Amino acid sequence: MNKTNFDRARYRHFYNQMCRIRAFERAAIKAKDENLVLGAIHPSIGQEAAAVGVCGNLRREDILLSTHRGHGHTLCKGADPQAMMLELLGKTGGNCGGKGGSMHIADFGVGMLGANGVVGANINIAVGAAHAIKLKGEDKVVTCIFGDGAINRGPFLEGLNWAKIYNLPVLFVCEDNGYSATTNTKDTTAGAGPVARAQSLGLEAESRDGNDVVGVDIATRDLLSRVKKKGPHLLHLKTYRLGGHTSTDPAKYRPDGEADGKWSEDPIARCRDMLKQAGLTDEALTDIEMAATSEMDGIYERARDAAFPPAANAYTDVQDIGDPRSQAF
Amino acid sequence: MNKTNFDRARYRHFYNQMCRIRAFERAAIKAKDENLVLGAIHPSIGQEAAAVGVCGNLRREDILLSTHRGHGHTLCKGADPQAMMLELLGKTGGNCGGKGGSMHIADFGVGMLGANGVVGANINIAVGAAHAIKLKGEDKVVTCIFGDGAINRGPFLEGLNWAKIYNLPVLFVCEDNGYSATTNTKDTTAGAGPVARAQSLGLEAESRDGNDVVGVDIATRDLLSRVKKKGPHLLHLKTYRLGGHTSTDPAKYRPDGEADGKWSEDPIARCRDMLKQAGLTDEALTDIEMAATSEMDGIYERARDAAFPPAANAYTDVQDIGDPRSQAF
Amino acid sequence: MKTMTYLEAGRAGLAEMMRQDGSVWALGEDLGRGGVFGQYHGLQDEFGSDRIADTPISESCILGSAVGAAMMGTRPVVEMRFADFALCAVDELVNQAAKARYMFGGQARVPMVVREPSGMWRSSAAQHSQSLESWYTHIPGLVVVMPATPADNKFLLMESIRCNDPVVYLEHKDLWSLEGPVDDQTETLPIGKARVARPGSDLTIVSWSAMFHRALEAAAILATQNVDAEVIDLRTLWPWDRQCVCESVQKTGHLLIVHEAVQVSGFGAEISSVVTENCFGDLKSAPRRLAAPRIPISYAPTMEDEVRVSASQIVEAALTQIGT
Amino acid sequence: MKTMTYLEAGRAGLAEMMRQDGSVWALGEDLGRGGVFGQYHGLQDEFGSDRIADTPISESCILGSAVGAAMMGTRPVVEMRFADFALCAVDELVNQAAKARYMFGGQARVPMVVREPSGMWRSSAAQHSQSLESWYTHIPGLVVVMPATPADNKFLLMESIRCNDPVVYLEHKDLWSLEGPVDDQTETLPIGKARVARPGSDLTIVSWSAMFHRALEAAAILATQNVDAEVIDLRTLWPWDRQCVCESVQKTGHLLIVHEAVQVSGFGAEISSVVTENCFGDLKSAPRRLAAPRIPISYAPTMEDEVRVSASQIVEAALTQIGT
Ligand SMILES: Cc1ncc(C[n+]2csc(CCOP(=O)(O)OP(=O)(O)O)c2C)c(N)n1
Ligand SMILES: Cc1ncc(C[n+]2csc(CCOP(=O)(O)OP(=O)(O)O)c2C)c(N)n1
Ligand SMILES: [Mg+2]
Ligand SMILES: [Mg+2]
Repeated sequence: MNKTNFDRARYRHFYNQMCRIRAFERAAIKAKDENLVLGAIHPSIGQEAAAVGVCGNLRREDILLSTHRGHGHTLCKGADPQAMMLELLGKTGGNCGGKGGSMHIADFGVGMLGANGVVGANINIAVGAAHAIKLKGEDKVVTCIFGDGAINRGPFLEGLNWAKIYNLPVLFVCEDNGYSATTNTKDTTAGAGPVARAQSLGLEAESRDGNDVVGVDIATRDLLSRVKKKGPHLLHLKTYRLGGHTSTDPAKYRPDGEADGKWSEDPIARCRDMLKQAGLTDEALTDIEMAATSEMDGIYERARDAAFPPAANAYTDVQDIGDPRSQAF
Repeated sequence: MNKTNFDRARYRHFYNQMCRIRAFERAAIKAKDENLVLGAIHPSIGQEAAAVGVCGNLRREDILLSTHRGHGHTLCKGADPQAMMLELLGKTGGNCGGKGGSMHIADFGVGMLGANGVVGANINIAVGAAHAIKLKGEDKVVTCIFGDGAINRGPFLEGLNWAKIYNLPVLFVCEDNGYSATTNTKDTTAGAGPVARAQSLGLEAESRDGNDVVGVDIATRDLLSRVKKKGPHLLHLKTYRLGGHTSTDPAKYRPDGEADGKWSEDPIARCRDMLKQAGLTDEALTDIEMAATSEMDGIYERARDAAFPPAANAYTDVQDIGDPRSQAF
Repeated sequence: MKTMTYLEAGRAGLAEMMRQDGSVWALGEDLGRGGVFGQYHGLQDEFGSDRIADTPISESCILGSAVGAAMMGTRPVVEMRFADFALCAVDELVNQAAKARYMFGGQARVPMVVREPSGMWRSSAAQHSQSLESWYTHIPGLVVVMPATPADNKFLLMESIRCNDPVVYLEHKDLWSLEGPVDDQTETLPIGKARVARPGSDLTIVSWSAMFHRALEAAAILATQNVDAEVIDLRTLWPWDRQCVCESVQKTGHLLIVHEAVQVSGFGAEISSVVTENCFGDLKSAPRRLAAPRIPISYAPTMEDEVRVSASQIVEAALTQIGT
Repeated sequence: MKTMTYLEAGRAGLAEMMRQDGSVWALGEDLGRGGVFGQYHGLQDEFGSDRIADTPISESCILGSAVGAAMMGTRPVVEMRFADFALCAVDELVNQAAKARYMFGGQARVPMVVREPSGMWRSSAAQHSQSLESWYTHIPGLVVVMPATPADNKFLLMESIRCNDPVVYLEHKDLWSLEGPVDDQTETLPIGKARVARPGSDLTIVSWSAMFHRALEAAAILATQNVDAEVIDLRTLWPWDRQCVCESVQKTGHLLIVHEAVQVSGFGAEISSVVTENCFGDLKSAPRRLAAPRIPISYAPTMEDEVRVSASQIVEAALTQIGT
């Protein structure tokens, strides 16, 4: 770390964002444990640097697509955590009006076009969003985040090839936490991985330590500017999922001690250390962390009290022609 | 060409096979023009060296999968051209009993598991065939031929990744004629092409002049032995489709003179030249060609006279449980 | 009023919408060379290669990217080439396009048209001949349109492009060369309205797409036998015009549904069930379906014809049904 | 006789077939760790990682490779994890698996079982809850099985694995923990036979999978109101036991079909149509369907419940239908 170039305010903010993501997810896990989140949630604890380092570089008008593990990305793109928590609890006021839940979290108002329940499906959709941007001549980029497991699905090839042919403004980000659900992704992935695959499709691509928020930030900034000039690129971020696949997964399939060992690379702790070296006090950093926790705890409290959407809402927003409100059967 | 190593008998046979493929397809085109082939046919005129150089190395027990442009591959794998022609005409005695036609030509008896009407679909099926071979511990290889257009479909990625993970005995052959129907494939293909893509998936891969039957033969022989030892490989064969996408396509979308120019690289003419250099006489070579033509013309004549399958056959070979012969509606 | 083929009318409808609305564009394989049947012939010259976009053979990305492009405010018209190849992109259509608006609580709109040339075409065999319209009617979020005439192919396509929902638009390959009158000044044609193409009093025949023409032929033959059949072209399968069908059945008491798709779980079953549910007291006979047996489609004409419903089969079924 | 859960019974059935027949193997994501619901727990220990194969997230290749492996004489059991993800492999199932035997004139056999955990499961929303069984009944070449009880899940799975056709085998996610008796020495259970689970004389209720249990509950309530409902578990949707259903309707005169899938073009429509076609004179009322409205499935329980058919809705529908 080059201290003279180190932008303390920026990384203080990034630290804050990482703490907020973690606090949000801890509150969400609690909500799940208390049976207030009824569907599955996929926490990103341990992967916050990827979310913040990437999404911290996006403008509001830029477009983001995410995965089933998308709380951090969504929050960092500017979505209101209260609306997100309400959505996780299936309550009125949720981003998706309670229709989507965690796996379909989205906030189109801030350019976040959705988490997706189908691994890899967001790649094609992202490419199409970028295609529209190009057709309309808009100055926006699309960032499409997917997991290491997604690179084994057809859309990875079809979408990246497409983006390159039409020279579309998309940054593909492979957030590689080493696992595809309970499977070690390397056991099901041949070849050298996402960078090599992207390069074979004509994209420039690079790998970074996904737990180093500064490195992710710098790489993203650089790649986004290249995306604007030269079309699609891929960023591969190596990270680790500190918890289970879902919040209720004990993740016993991992070698003993693996996760414990990885806590030493916790991106939040690493950022904290950096900020301390850069002169921030322990107190200041702890304050940030505690403020994040109390923000998200408060959000959870308020979400608990909210009402479920009325059953009649089930019939809205299906379609205009053939609307089920006039013909549901 | 190293004359001392040149196996004259082998390439005389290969020449014969190429002539037979061309004669078969010329007869088929005539049959189409005479409205006796009712569906579409996709001739491989100009691509015969790929078919013969590859399939000439397969044993009867080896497995082959092909595409919509599969007459040459099928014939060379050992299928009876009479049964093939009957199939193209939809007649009794066709390989598929008249149910499949040109696009579904198959002869399981010689290990030819079918042409396929869906671009790229044979890749996954081939991989599965190889998976079964590995599970059963059999000494067989699978060869899967597809076009340059197929490398832009998801199965290319999913299938090659799969083959490498499980280390399956498959030789993938990309028969690259430069076109995907009426589209110049390079306009829709990003990156360096099939070899780079295969390599990014961990496969060894190489490119060859697909109109040089000797080169194709040598490369295939070498790759098949590597497949047996080390799992999947890819062979990229650069060739040219001298006719239209289908027999009725005038191919006006090609630059003026392009096809004319490519006739100078006609693989059959090239092989003929080689054999002449190796001492075969013009007469001998013309005899081979004429014998092929008269064989296939005779086959077409006999196919004309054959009967259509009875309508009742439409109900056979659908399924055992829920057989339409007892419950078709 | 002009005479146009079904194919030309579809092309004219697309061109007209592209002129009216700069956000409309089309994407698919070979479109720059007119598309596989010539439905896009000349359009790249007029609209350029950005708006008539040639794509790789990547059905999953063709359809999936259209979802993203639609969410971002364009109106993609997706060409699937053959309805059968749309099976390479079902996640994109069913899990993504159809559900996005709902799943995201109304934040997304997915105005796109998925053109899927459908149905049998001489000797195209099992992977190039399918009629899967009933699948799409089963999926919430999708609109399903199946034009039978040139005029409908122009105006229903235009209306489908204007629609804010994902529309599965199934043209029939055997109708491409069908000629018919197309009115230049027509009022718009609403999606969801059936057409009573031939009024009659003895029996209701409901059909759509290519089979509608067989039904009309059959009605003409029936007329010579003093049977006055009412023939309805359903035009749109979702939403479908049950009022039109039910009113007809209330009048005739007999319903015969004719479609090309496999009968088992075809859309005829839905129509039959709804009519029985709503008009039980009016029915003089059980609603009948005439459709394909549950077998794949063969290449050889003798066997292929086993899955083709002919006018004479319709006549026979009609006569049996009314008990003549 | 043992008591087992639906999940355990499925696992036991697979294990038994794997012991009996060395050509049977299973493939899917995470199978080595038991699969997403634990249906494969312990099987990799017994059978090794070749026969309980962990796959990449490549649904298209999972299903497509199984087609090739089946053609080569093995019997793959394909795990699709959620029925919704099978939509990533529709070409492989519909254009390849279902048609290969036919298209190649009987040269190919494709003995494979595609397990697709199906249906609603609390708050799983639109991409993890669908019931698409009617789609598969529409496709020639496919067998469609939907077990409702632990015993059926064992024996129908075994029979499906023995079957030489591609079988779409839809287990219901809400039934995994359902317990029931499973006979060790049972005779084999033929595919295509329905079960009259509760004989009755006033009304026939036909259902399958999870909804069958709601139908049974409803019948118990109806009994307290002096309505004697006959409840049929269809078990297999193709081929389906029309004889059993028609005989029942001939006796009761009333048919109520209950399923979880969307009503429009659901399999209930096929049953209703066939029964009307065959038993018109026996019907005292129009066959009725009780199923989901044509809306995607919501996450929030209030809205999700709108697509759940309850026992009390069945009771109400039954009472209305028989005119009590
Ligand atoms: C097409 C598809 N197949 C399977 C699943 C089930 N599934 C959900 S998440 C997941 C693992 C994804 O791994 P990765 O892409 O690495 O993302 P991560 O969960 O690690 O963030 C799987 C297999 C799915 N949602 N979609
Ligand atoms: C999935 C799919 N998409 C589109 C088609 C239509 N189609 C048939 S052949 C063809 C071109 C294929 O090009 P290539 O793979 O290079 O093979 P070639 O025809 O050149 O032998 C296309 C697009 C198809 N059959 N399947
Ligand atoms: Mg992962
Ligand atoms: Mg080609």
